[in-house]
Amino acid sequence: MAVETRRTPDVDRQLAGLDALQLTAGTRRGLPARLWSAAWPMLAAVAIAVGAWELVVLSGWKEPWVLPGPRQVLPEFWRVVTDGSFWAAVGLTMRRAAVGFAVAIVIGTAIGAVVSRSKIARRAFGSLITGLQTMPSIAWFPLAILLFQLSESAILFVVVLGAAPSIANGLIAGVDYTPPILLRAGKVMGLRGLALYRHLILPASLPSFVAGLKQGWAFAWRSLMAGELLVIIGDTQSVGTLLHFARELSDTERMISVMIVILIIGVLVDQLFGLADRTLRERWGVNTETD
Amino acid sequence: MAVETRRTPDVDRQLAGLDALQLTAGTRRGLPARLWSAAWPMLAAVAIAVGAWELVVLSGWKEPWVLPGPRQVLPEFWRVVTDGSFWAAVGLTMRRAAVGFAVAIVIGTAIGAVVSRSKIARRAFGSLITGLQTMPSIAWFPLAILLFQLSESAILFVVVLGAAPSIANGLIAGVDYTPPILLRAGKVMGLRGLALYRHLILPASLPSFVAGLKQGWAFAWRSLMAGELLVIIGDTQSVGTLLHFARELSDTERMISVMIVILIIGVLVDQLFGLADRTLRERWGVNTETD
Amino acid sequence: GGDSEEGGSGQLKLGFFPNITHATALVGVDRGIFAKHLGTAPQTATFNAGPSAVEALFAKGVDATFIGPNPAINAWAKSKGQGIRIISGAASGGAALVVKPEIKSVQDLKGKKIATPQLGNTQDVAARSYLKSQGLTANKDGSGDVKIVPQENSQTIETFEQGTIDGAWVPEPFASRLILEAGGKKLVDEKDLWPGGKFVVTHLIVRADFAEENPETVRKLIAATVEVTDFINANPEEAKKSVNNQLTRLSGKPISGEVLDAAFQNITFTTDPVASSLLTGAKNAEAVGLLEPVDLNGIYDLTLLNEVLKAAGKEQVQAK
Amino acid sequence: MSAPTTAAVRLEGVSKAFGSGDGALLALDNVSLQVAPGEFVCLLGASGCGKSTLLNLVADLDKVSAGRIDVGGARVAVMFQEPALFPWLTVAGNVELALRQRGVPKADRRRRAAELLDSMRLSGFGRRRPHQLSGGMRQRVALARALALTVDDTGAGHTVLLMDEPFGALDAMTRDLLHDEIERVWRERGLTVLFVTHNVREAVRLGDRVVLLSSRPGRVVAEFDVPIERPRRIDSAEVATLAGRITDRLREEVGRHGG
Amino acid sequence: MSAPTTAAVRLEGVSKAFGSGDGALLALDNVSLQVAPGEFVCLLGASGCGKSTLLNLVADLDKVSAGRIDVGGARVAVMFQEPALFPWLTVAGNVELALRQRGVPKADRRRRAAELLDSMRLSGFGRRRPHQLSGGMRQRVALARALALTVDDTGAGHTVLLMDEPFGALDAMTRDLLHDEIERVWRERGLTVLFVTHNVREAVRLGDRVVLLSSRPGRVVAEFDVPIERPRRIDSAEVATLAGRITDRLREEVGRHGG
Ligand SMILES: Nc1ncnc2c1ncn2[C@@H]1O[C@H](COP(=O)(O)OP(=O)(O)OP(=O)(O)O)[C@@H](O)[C@H]1O
Ligand SMILES: Nc1ncnc2c1ncn2[C@@H]1O[C@H](COP(=O)(O)OP(=O)(O)OP(=O)(O)O)[C@@H](O)[C@H]1O
Ligand SMILES: [Mg+2]
Ligand SMILES: [Mg+2]
Repeated sequence: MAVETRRTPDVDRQLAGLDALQLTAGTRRGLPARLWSAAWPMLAAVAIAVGAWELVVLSGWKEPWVLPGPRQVLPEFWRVVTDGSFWAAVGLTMRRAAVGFAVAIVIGTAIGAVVSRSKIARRAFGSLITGLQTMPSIAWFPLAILLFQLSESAILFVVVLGAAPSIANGLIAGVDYTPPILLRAGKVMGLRGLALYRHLILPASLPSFVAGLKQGWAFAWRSLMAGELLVIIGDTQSVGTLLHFARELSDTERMISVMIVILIIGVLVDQLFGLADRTLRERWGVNTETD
Repeated sequence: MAVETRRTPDVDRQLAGLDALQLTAGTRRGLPARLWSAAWPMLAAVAIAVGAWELVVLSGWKEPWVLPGPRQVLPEFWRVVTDGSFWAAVGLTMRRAAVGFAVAIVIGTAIGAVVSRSKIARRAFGSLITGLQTMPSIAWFPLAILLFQLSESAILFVVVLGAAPSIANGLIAGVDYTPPILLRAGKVMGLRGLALYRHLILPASLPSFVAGLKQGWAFAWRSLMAGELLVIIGDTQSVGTLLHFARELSDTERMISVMIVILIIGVLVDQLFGLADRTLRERWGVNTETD
Repeated sequence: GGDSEEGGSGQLKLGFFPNITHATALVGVDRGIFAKHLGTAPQTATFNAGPSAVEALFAKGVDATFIGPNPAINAWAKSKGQGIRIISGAASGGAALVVKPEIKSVQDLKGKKIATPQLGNTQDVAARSYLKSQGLTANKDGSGDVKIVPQENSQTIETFEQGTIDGAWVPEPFASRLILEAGGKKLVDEKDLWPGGKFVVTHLIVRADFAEENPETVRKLIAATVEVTDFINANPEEAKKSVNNQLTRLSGKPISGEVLDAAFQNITFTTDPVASSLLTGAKNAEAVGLLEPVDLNGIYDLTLLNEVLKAAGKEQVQAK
Repeated sequence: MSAPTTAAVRLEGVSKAFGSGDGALLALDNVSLQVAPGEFVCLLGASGCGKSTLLNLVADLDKVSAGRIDVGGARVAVMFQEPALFPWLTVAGNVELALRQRGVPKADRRRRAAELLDSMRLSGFGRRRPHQLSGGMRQRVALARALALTVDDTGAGHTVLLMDEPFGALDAMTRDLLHDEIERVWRERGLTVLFVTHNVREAVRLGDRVVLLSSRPGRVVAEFDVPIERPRRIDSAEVATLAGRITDRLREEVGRHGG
Repeated sequence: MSAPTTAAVRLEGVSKAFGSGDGALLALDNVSLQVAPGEFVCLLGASGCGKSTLLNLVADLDKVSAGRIDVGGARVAVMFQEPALFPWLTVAGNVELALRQRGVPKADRRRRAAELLDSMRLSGFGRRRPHQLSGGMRQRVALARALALTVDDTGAGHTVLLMDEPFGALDAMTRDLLHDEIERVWRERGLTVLFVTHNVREAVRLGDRVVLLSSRPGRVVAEFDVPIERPRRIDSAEVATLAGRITDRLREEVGRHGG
């Protein structure tokens, strides 16, 4: 009888053609159309923001050197981004951010894994993680210099200390909210130790872990902006120093330009996280029903 | 027959007495015992950390004025915390943090609510939220001064800009991962608009929201440490200025003392969040089975 | 890493700030004068604030650094006189009280707000003692006839432009920038308050143990500093070019010629550390309660400098 | 009035496909069905034939791929296949929220929720949380909540009640009692009911009509009127006979697709 | 060998209480039960009487409040009342993970998972995700996973299979087929099975013995040996007769507690 049961569901296959028919009014549209529908609200938001800004400036509320308008800033922005040395600065900062973030992921995940699964470790270190997170970067500077002198490692150190706690916290929250029935299923399957992590706890915590990564990235980036001022090795420029010097020189146009670049990088990175997030939700069948 | 059905389960009541018997070896221990079992791992961790630190200092790796040991720092710590003006500083900072955080909760929740439920708003602003989060506080200083001059509001502004994105992101993540079956149940019940938020979306997102609050607190606090340098009125001290000046004066003992205070405040606040979190998990029946 | 001792015999690690008051370092690096004297170009590190420089010095990340008077005093006090030595001067003068044009006299400052770089730093102390000498109170807690708000110099430019503050007692180039960019007016030049118009704004410090172990390197460094100082004073235009050169490489943008000219006008580049101004300043600060009493005896070690100056047939300097 | 115009629920040529391309799956194919106001219709069909999908479409929780669905403005109360209780509310809280949504004044809610839970044989469990209940108890809470949604104190109109295997996790005794309860509520409130079950006897016990769906894709393959007079008993001979006929037909249907 | 020493599962005076103080609830009260190796025992009882609790205790997922449980080192495979599938894995992935845990080499897993899914009438669904399945299909995947956990390629020892209402969401036809499949696996692998169901006929169809639990708190109130020879048919007269007897006893039990 068990053999008999194997015949049925091939009918589905034959239906594929039928489905295609049914789906003429389907969900897939061309790539350009989809890109456009993803982009226009953001473009509209940008346009509105720039418009409002220009209006404020036109109203004469502040002198133009105090609050420059888009018409002053955008040309400067253009000058900034068409400058090769600027891209070298962005490249250096991105490299530092990527390395620091990668190290933070490794360390944060390891700490989160240990703390989340052991009651004693959690009591010992759990709250310290948030405690460390609230510590401003400047508090770490002396230690960073002490440990690593004036090297890239000092900057890295500050970045890692900024980002790792978020990542650990994200993992811990994910572990804490793993549905107990899945943990039971895992236990029954004999999942233990590393396999338990690999096959159950990490995937179950992924949504919260991704959220933690996102926050960790923000922390990493902010710590980096401060850390890049710690020491300038040689005469390299970085986004942090560009921002700092723009402010030092009261060069508001330039400062806003750098801020725009930071914002754009942040948005792009968020899109990456968003992609990971959507893929997850798609796979798990957790699709929000937004209009 | 429906009437008949109403008789049964009173038996349970009678069982309460029996249960009490069954539970002699129960889970409740005295408060001191529970406090102790919560506290000793942390105390042990602190003791180990201090011991390791003292060992490094004793090894003579660095001169004592470069890396002071616990025997130098702890007396200074004691001097610092027994100083009345220090508590005034902590009080001022905590007040700023509390007000800023409260405002950030309101704004972050509002933004999160709007962005999470509207596809267009999400496309327009979703990624901007993370983008803003990566913006270092220093980038906001000129704007803060422009809008609020040298007032407490300027500090508040920086704090809110630091914390609100995390809170919004936490809510958005929570909404995104609300089980669709609950959303369907809500729709069937006719939950709409504000009621939908109050009765379904907010409670369903609470775990992620609390995680967002925790991150937001860390951002708020860090932004505050930087922002407190924005407006220094005479010699009113705050934790931010204490930390800054301790570093300016190369007063490492004092700096470490302030760091310890920051850490303790962070740990205490985390305990509050932890409490909220545990209550939630208890209620939802999501209890991790840590050993 | 404790192997930085190697650097003593090999490459010197030198710190400085990307700042006009550090023109000696900027010009020396730009024109290769340090390299010429030391044999190899020094390994340079650029700091944005005194504390990082001191931390780096203590951590043996740099051997010597140009720095302002306050961080030097702090480093000296914290290491109980064992950490550092001041071995040469670099710049003097160049701080002023700049106010809104409508303020005509010191008495007009009553009820106004003026900024200083930092509670208890040289300019802050100078401002308070000056106001006191003019019969105006300016209390530590921000109250009094004149309200003093300590804030970062770049922020001072912002707040002055916006009219949130009415004046500022700041060093160069901020004093000149307040005048040239924000329409301020110089009310008091700090020069006028000091004997001979000289007061230290930048000097050169070295780690004490480094100096002991590498006297020859330190001597060469001092010799280079003397040469740079001479060069700046002899060829101010070329020096300015060098300064802007270096600043551009670090900050991505040159400083405006106007500001550079004005700042150069107000700063005197000299290897004389003007020890008396440091000691008087510290006493003043102690008097206003902004500095804990500290014994500065021995902070200067000018023997090498004086040897170099003597060899060059120049006037020697005092450590008092 | 002719039947077509008075149908409380009308499906016309409804198809539903999930996904697209290679992985597409046609769950419902050209289903037409009419349920008269106040009628109790039971849906039968093999596992995975599209019964839940059909209910979701009627409840407007999913969009049809083709065809039309009309419930004529009636309110729809649904009991899902899973309990779908709100974990942050107590058992009573879950029911009270449903009552609130149906305009029951706050003062009455507690009492009426307790009544509903009593009728589900859950008295004394009102203050517990869903995760503290057994599977069958959770299902009964979900049923209580669905019944709360059929309350209509404002007299706003007709209610269609959709139930997806409401008694799947219950023992026979409890189920029999709840059959009576459901029947009572249906009568008293004049509900239109669409009821999914795997238990053919249950379908005959409750329904005015039994509708048979074929396996993937779901199509209506047979309808049976249930002429047995109420009150019916699930272990009566009449129910057994009709259930036997329907089972044979069902077996034939499943067999055709390769059982 | 005397029965007490050879029991594959032995419960001695097991009690289980949830919570404490006022809200405490005694779910099981002094339950003693022995299951011989290779025996197929069915558990019957009203909704909420503690059946799932009992299985959880045997599977060592909960701690007893009093008494002792001994499975003598046997491996325990469990099918929960809810599917409890891993949403991040495909259907086949869920089954393959179980096979992996039982030491099936990577090369074989795919094939054997496909076989298991075939036997559950789920061929063609291996690459879908759990959320794309119907309720009954999910239950069958959970069953396939539980059966995968009974695989013992290393010959490591005896396996106890616990199943909590595995066929609750299935239509009669599918269920009948799966009865045969379960019986086959049980025989081939010499499993010891503890099987919870609400369907008395199902219990008689499958079990060597049927154990009746009383309602809150659960106590063993009756045991019935099933002397009917295998292969059995669920619609045979013998099954119906015994099921009738058990149902009467059950009704009596539920009635006593105020049905
Ligand atoms: N979200 C979905 N995505 C893809 N396929 C789906 C989805 N929901 C249901 N299906 C498919 O549609 C078919 C019908 O599913 P449905 O849940 O309606 O079955 P059902 O009749 O309720 O079965 P059961 O009695 O097992 O609950 C199934 O083959 C299922 O795989
Ligand atoms: N985690 C828990 N906390 C508190 N009470 C619980 C918990 N789990 C189960 N119970 C209670 O224990 C009793 C037995 O539950 P159990 O799930 O074992 O019932 P069951 O026999 O499996 O019922 P069903 O047939 O409905 O699945 C119920 O009254 C339930 O409320
Ligand atoms: Mg279904
Ligand atoms: Mg159960």
